[in-house]
Amino acid sequence: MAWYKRVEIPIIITAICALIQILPYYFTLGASVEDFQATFVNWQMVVGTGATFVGAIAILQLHIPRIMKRRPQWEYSTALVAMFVIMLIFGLPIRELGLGLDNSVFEFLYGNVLTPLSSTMYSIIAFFIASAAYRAFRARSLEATILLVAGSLLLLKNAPIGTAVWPGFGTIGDWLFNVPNMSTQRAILIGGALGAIVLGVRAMTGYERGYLRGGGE
Amino acid sequence: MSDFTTYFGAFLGVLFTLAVYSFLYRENPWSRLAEHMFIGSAIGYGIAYDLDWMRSQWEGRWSLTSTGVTAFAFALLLGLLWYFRFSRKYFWLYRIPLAIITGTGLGLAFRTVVFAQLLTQVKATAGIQLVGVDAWTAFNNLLSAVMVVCVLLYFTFTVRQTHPVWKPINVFARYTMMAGFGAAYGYTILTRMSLYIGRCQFLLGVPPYAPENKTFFPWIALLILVTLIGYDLYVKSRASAKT
Amino acid sequence: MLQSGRVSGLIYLLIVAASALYFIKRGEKGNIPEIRRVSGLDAIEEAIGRATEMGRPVFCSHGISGLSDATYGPQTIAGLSVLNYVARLCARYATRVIVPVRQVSVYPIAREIVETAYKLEGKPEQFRPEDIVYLSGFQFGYSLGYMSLMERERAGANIMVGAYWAESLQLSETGARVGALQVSGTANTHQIPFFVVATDYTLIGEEIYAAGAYLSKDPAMVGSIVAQDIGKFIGIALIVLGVIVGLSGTNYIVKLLEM
Amino acid sequence: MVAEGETIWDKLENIDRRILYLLIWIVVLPPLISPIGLPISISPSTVAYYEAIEKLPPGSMVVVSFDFGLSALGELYPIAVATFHHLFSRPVKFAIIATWNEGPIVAKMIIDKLNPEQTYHKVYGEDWIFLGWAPGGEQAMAALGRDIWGTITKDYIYKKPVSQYPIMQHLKSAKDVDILISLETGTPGADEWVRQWWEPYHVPMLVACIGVMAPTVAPYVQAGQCLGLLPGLRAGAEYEKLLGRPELATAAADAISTSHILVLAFVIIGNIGYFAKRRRRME
Repeated sequence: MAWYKRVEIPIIITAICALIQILPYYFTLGASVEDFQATFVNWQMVVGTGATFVGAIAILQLHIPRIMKRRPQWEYSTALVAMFVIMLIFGLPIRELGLGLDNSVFEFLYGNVLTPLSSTMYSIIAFFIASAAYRAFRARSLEATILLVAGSLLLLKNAPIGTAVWPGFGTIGDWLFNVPNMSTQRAILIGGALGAIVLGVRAMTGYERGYLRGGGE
Repeated sequence: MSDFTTYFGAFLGVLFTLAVYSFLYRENPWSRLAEHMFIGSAIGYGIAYDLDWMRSQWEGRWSLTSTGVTAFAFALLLGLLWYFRFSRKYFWLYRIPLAIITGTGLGLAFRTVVFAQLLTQVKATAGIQLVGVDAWTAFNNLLSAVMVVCVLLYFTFTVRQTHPVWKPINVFARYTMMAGFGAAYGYTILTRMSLYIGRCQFLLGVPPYAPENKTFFPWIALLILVTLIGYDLYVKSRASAKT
Repeated sequence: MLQSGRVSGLIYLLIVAASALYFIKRGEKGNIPEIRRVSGLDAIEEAIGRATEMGRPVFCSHGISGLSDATYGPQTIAGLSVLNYVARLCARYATRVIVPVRQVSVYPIAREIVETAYKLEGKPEQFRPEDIVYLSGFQFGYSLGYMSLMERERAGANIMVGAYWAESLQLSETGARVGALQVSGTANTHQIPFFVVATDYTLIGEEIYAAGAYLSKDPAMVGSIVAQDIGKFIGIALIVLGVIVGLSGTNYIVKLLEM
Repeated sequence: MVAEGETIWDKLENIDRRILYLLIWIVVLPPLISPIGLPISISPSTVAYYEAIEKLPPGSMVVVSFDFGLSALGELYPIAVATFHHLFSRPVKFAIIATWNEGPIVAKMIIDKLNPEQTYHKVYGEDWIFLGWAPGGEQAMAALGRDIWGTITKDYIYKKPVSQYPIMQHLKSAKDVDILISLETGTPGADEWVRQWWEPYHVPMLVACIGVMAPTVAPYVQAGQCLGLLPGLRAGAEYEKLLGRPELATAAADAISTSHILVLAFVIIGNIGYFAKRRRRME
């Protein structure tokens, strides 16, 4: 394999970029280094934003052939592509032509199509949770029972009717939140921080290549 | 805004909200249409925002100095390398911008995570007040320190836990976590119900949502229900015609 | 030279980083440190055993995330290590294993894992490629497909280890309804409660990484677990010392950490 | 499913899911149409959040970050409206930013609704400014912490260079910020702010989040990194009550009650069915 294709090169770049951020944080290296570090963060945001069409291309690769070959459900794909193109064109940042984020068509579409769709899409889980509460939330062991009881007490804390009937639900709920929950989350946070440190070390030394995987040769 | 756009907007909003909910009856053409419209508009929206930010970066920062122009051009060039992701032959080029982004992200998280999420947390537990506070507070402080330590011990994997002292520690840790996860459970239900309630407020036109929504709600609900049941009958009749 | 107030953090960081590198290097030389077998693995074995007795297939999934994300990628990798273990056991007992997949990028890996497992058990002819099922890239499309598959095939066991979101509930609800013995595991904290109450055994948070490392014996994975343990023990020691010293009124440990 | 010997317990365990779904509609819609108005008690964490804003000295600089998208509108919109009402009624200055690209939509909805020029006599560019969105999540937070002018070069509303606005003369980096308010649903959110603003600059935080995230913020509150936490819609209703301005969250309060009681009932009925069957099987 040609040297420039080797996976070591991106690993070295990863390590250098990481060190640019890490070293000035621990050592006083002077204002010019800190300025460079800050500018670098901004600069790489431009590099990152360059990827803006990647997601769109991946989706279009799936849907355009579906429309061209009239495969099942091609009608829906047409709606998807049409919506995408309209949104994109009216949202292009060319204010000289009246386009952009404050264009009225763009505003109308995000206000009346994207907003209701996006906020409804995730609210549907309320139904799944309720039906699972009925069908699957069983006190099948002592541990599950503790969880269910604690969870039910929290439900009564969060429901105004619970605290209106007995203010104690509020106190118990706060205790559960501030003592067992806080302790559990803190231990998980500490574990997560250690995990992040070790992952960082692995990536900088090339032991972690998961993020570079996929496709290609 | 003219009357027409207000009405048409309300109509679309209610239609798409109910189209998503029709999934609860079963997967159907309405919900499929809603899903596709969502994806299409979300991607278009995201790109528009990215490009807008790029333009203002260029105008407000990089175009002002000659070094800036070079740096920006170089960043754009690197940004183009992302698209080699779709090439089998030049795939390796895509790893360069990826490495820059990942490296910077890792570095930024790495430098502070040890303080924000490790030392500050250890410090807050190690520095609990046991003297000079009332008995209940002192008890809770001590209890939470014990809980943190036990849960941390539970998540260690290199010590062979043969000594009998491990058993109560692990049991206590698991019970602590279950009580703690009870909070997570309760709050998750709160969120899911809140999101749904928010949509109902939208459908009912509770201010500040458009009052027109309320007018459309029953009619569109009826329309979707009728078409769903109609579609079901149609599918059934076609299936029976085949056999 | 050193920024003030950041010395203690740097020392902590260096200890953890150095021990990670040391144990990974040591592992590469074949000296893999020993880690504890988490009890969830026994539950997996039991679930497969029961499915075999009942003559029903085993479902095994690895979450809905890909491999590259910093926080979810490792969960998928842990899930794939578990899949490897499950596939070996299923091949040994001649039980069907069905793997629902959501990510195109993970599909070939999952397939290769199962195929290799059958080969290693000396039964390559029993491998059924059609049982590694790519369902849908969309979250709910995936869970819908998974649910109907479980109902149609009457799943005897359902093992889910990886990064799951809202579908965790739908899947475990359906699994419970068809009477599958379910073992779950995720590090997505907000989904753990739903797994705990709806499935029979749950691997909590970091346990999935430990299970993955235990099963794969991969030096990088095992070394990481050891280094994180060292970091935890330092934290525990500081907490215990701090609480004891704190009784005196002035807390030197806290002051030390502010250096 | 109708088999011989089917008992009431079997029936209890096998209610069709669509009936359950219908029940959810039935218990949520009526209290929204005609609220009962059950009293809402106020919890200490809500008071802490309220007090933190209430006690800001005049002229303090606040940054409000929209770390959520449209998906969380139902829970965070009422909270965000109340927070902005509170900020506009106090003699403080603030800037709006977003780390989620749908954040500006929500921010704009709120600004349009509150109409700060007319209602609160606040001048854009002097008392407050809408900076808009920066890409890259945690990277954006780090960049903003160090250099706000260079990261968001133009404001969201008039697209003019931020350096031209009077308010921005006092807001160049995180060092100028007295308090950060994060309205968040996940990643990026509180974890990342703690890493990029609290740790290097010690900017105190207030977090208003969807309920799901609340448990994960608890350690930051206890450690003093976060001064106040509004966990979800119920806390939003409490906050509205403290502000004396009942709005969407208050209107939702009764529906929260009915839906929570329904879930509780589902858990109980399901478990009754389960245990009754298990007992019969044992006999």
